[in-house]
Amino acid sequence: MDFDFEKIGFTLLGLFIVLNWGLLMGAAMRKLGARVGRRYGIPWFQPWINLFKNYAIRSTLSHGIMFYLGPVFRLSGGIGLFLFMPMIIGSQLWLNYSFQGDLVLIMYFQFFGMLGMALGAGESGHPYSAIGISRGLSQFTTIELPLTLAIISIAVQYNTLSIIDIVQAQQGGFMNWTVFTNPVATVAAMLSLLGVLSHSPFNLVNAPNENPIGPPTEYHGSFLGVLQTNRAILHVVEAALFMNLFFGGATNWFEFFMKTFLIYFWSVFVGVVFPRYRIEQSVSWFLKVPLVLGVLAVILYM
Amino acid sequence: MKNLINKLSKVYELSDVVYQRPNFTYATTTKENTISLITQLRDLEGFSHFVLLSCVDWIEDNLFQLTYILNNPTQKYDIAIRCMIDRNEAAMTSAHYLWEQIATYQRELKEMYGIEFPGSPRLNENFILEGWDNIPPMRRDFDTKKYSEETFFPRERPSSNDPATYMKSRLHPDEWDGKIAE
Amino acid sequence: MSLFHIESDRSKYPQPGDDGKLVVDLDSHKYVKLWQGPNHPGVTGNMAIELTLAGDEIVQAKTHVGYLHRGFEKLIERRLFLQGMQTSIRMCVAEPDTNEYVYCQCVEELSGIEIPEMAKWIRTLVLEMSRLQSFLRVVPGQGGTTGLGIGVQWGMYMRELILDRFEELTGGRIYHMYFTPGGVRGLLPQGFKKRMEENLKEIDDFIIRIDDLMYSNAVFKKRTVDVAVINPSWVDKYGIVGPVARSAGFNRDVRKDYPYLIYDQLDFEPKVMNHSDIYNRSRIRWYELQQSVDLIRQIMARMPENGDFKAPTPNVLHWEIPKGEAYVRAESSRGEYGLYMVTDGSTKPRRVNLRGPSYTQAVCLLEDMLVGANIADVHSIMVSLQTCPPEIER
Amino acid sequence: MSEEKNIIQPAEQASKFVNPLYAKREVTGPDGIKFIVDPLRDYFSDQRPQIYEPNSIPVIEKFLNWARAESLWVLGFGTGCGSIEIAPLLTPRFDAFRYGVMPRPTPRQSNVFIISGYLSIKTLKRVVRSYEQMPNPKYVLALGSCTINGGMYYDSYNTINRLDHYIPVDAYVAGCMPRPEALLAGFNKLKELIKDGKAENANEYAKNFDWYKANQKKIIKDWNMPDYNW
Repeated sequence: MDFDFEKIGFTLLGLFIVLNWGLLMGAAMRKLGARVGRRYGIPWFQPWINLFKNYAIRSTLSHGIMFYLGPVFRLSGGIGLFLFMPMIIGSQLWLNYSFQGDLVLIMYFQFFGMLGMALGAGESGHPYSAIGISRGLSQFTTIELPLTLAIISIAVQYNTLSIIDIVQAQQGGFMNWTVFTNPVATVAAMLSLLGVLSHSPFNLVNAPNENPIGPPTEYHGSFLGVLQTNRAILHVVEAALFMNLFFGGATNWFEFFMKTFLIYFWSVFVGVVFPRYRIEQSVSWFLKVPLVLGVLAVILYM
Repeated sequence: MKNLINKLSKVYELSDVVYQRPNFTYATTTKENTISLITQLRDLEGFSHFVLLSCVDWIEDNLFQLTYILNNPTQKYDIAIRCMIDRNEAAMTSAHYLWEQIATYQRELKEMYGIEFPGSPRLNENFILEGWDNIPPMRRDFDTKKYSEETFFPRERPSSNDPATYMKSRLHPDEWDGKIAE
Repeated sequence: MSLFHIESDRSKYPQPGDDGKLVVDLDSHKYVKLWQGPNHPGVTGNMAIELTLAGDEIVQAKTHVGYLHRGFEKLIERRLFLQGMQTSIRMCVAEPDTNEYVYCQCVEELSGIEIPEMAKWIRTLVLEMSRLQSFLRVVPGQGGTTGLGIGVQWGMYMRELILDRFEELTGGRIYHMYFTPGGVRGLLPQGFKKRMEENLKEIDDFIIRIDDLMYSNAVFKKRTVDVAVINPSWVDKYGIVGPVARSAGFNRDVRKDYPYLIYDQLDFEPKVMNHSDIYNRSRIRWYELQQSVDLIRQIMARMPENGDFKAPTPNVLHWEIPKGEAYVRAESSRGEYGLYMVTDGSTKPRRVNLRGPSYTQAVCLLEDMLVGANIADVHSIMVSLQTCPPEIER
Repeated sequence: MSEEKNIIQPAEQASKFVNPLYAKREVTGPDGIKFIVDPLRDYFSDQRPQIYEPNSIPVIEKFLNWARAESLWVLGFGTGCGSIEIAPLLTPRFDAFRYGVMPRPTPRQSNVFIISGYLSIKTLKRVVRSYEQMPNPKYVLALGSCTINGGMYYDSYNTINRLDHYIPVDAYVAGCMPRPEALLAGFNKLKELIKDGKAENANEYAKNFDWYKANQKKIIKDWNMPDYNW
């Protein structure tokens, strides 16, 4: 296998763009939420300052080796998702390391960070971490079900497991997008996106009134900085996954920014006006509506 | 409501009856009669709402006054039963089985006045204070200012805050003894 | 849909022993001891609840208070009757005017002062405004406990409007000290009623919006309907008062039952509901929010324009009140709020004891209600009882 | 007055009322050695905090201080009645989010501790514990006159008078109750201090740890911490 240094450079550049876009999008969403509540909101550059501040915290305290590795696993989950996700279709440079069958790998990486976080948060020894992560894992398992079914439906529809092929099959006008050719699967997946991005009503994992901040209760300083970095990357990449699968992908960066913003906006739009479900309510909700839609989507394309 | 008081005073030794308002009466009874009196008021006379259990420290007479205020929500009438207990060996029959909140009141009185209520649940658990090793703070002989000055590093104050002597120094300088007392 | 209905397996939960009490063996590793508070966003004020959990369910709860104890009742024994004002109002920060009223009324009743008509109207106005600002905090706050932060933001904005009017009237935002033994400190400023009416219009709009946002919201209903139900038989057993008792079907309102100030001249009817779950307890406060707005309008329309606002009092530095005792109650937003004052003929009170609704509701009632509840609902239950720790420990 | 005749000396009587749970008792350890346990002694918070020197390169330290100043995460611990003004601070009228102020529920992630008003002894114990858990550049904003000299609770037996004897304070906001505007001004003052590199009170606390600990131990007698079952 020949080593393509140019590609590594572009992948790192893509990672940099995605990280900053994720931070900016996070600030924009918080501003939007604030405007609904009649507030002015944070400055748009606040996430960068928070990140610098967290890396600048002087004292650190460890609870064991897994406590260190938890954020690292979480970050590698996010970067792993990024590495195998084509960003811009039509240019060889921004396809990252996407290959035939990468859809399966991406489904795996979605869970990978969560599991690493579970190990780290479990070792931190704080009861609220343990409660938060057990809620998070049980909710994420049920989120994965409709999402996987929707993806299976798409895979059957396009007869491929490669994201690039799926995106290329949707080119040539917006009526070719999966959202119009396979609306049932899209609805099931968009509902589970609410849970993936964990805004209310499915943000019980870090519900401030119950388990103050959930899994990262004991994480501070640079650990928290790593988690924040990952959060910014992960949110963009998740939005990019949905963009690629359901909304025709992106052929240039402007289209990429617009589509990821709108997809992310969907979960904020729902989250602003809803309180959060209890864990068993959210689990049973995901097992009802999205799961039925997911099964329907698979049956329709069998 | 005078009928009720007259009826009760035949059975229980009621004294010092004060008709404070048309719908509010105070009466004193003996320590032994108190619990049976409030039980009767609750069960037979419709005083179903327990308002307050309070304690007053009459240090001059070496007595604690316990006040049970009961309320009759249907007839809109209140009655306050006072009873005097000895201050040195302060103890009173527990009434925690009558209303749930009495146990809380008794916990507080035990901590703040040192009154024993034998049989009351969780009586010796800390309620408000933590690690208190002095006499109970609400007793009149506990000097809170002295305790605070000895314990809490008071910041130096520029001058007196006592309005009485200050006004006297301004308005009646001839009567004023030249000192601003605290 | 029984397939999707998740029923928890309760067979491993602790069963009551022979004496009806739960036997919890912490060493069996089936239970988790969890402290909620004092440093926790999910408790009201500064208090702590010690929870014992089996899964997500609470099997034992203990309230711990005392974090806000200032020895207020001891301090007031060292203060003159006028100095006692500034001490007494700081007892409960959420609604200080009710404290002012009960303290002044106790002093007036014991010393036999009759306050003028104008002072009664103004006092009623201030008390209703204080109830209104308290409801503006707690009604959206119920949504906030389940994660609906937007309502809280709107509500706090509306509360600021009322605090502006307080500032105009009294000079203070939170602590007003506008009442004084014998009356009030002044008349309404010029144009006060007009500006108040403008604010009330905005609050009218807010009341409709919060109805849409919270009480029609499917998720909010799912979180609150039939959760933490209060049995009507508990009301007398635990001494429950105020909106919580009214939601359980007991028409008990101090303003109607024992009319004080000029409440007997005003036209209002307490709202009563028959099923006390979190939803109805919050809903009844929403009705009382409307009622407060209505009452403020009534008071402003009917109050006299001018008049004597303070009865003459003795020299406050040598004010000796003869021996006596008084218990005065008023209806705060949480329910019956009473002050018991004993005087001994000196210039200082002998004993002052406050009876706040939280004293019973946040200690013995909460401890019993939390058993069997989900940990996610602890904050909702506390807000629905409107627990306020400073009035428990004073 | 007749009271004075009956006053009993507190020292004679106090032992009668001390809670039996606080009495010293002899305990046999798992290895058979007997030792005396004093429930009022501090067995927990004896570990010394470390001193962390600022970055030696001034330009970098200045940049980091700017980042610290513009991102103040406040520990959401309402210790007294001042906490009623924290909610307006974070809502439309005052909106402290504009200045990078954000509430954080856990001490590990917060940098600013707002002591909102009077501190009772029981709360002070939790405050000290939370303060020691916060990571190193940490700042304390003391709210209200109660933290300066006890305020109107100057003679109370259960509230402290001067906060700076127990934990170091960066800025005071006077008033009872301080308005949210005053609190915002306090935040601005704190930002100035941080940007000038003068807010190194976490290191001061580590340097004078013995003095602070002695003061704390003088009033906090029961150091027992709530236990969890794992």
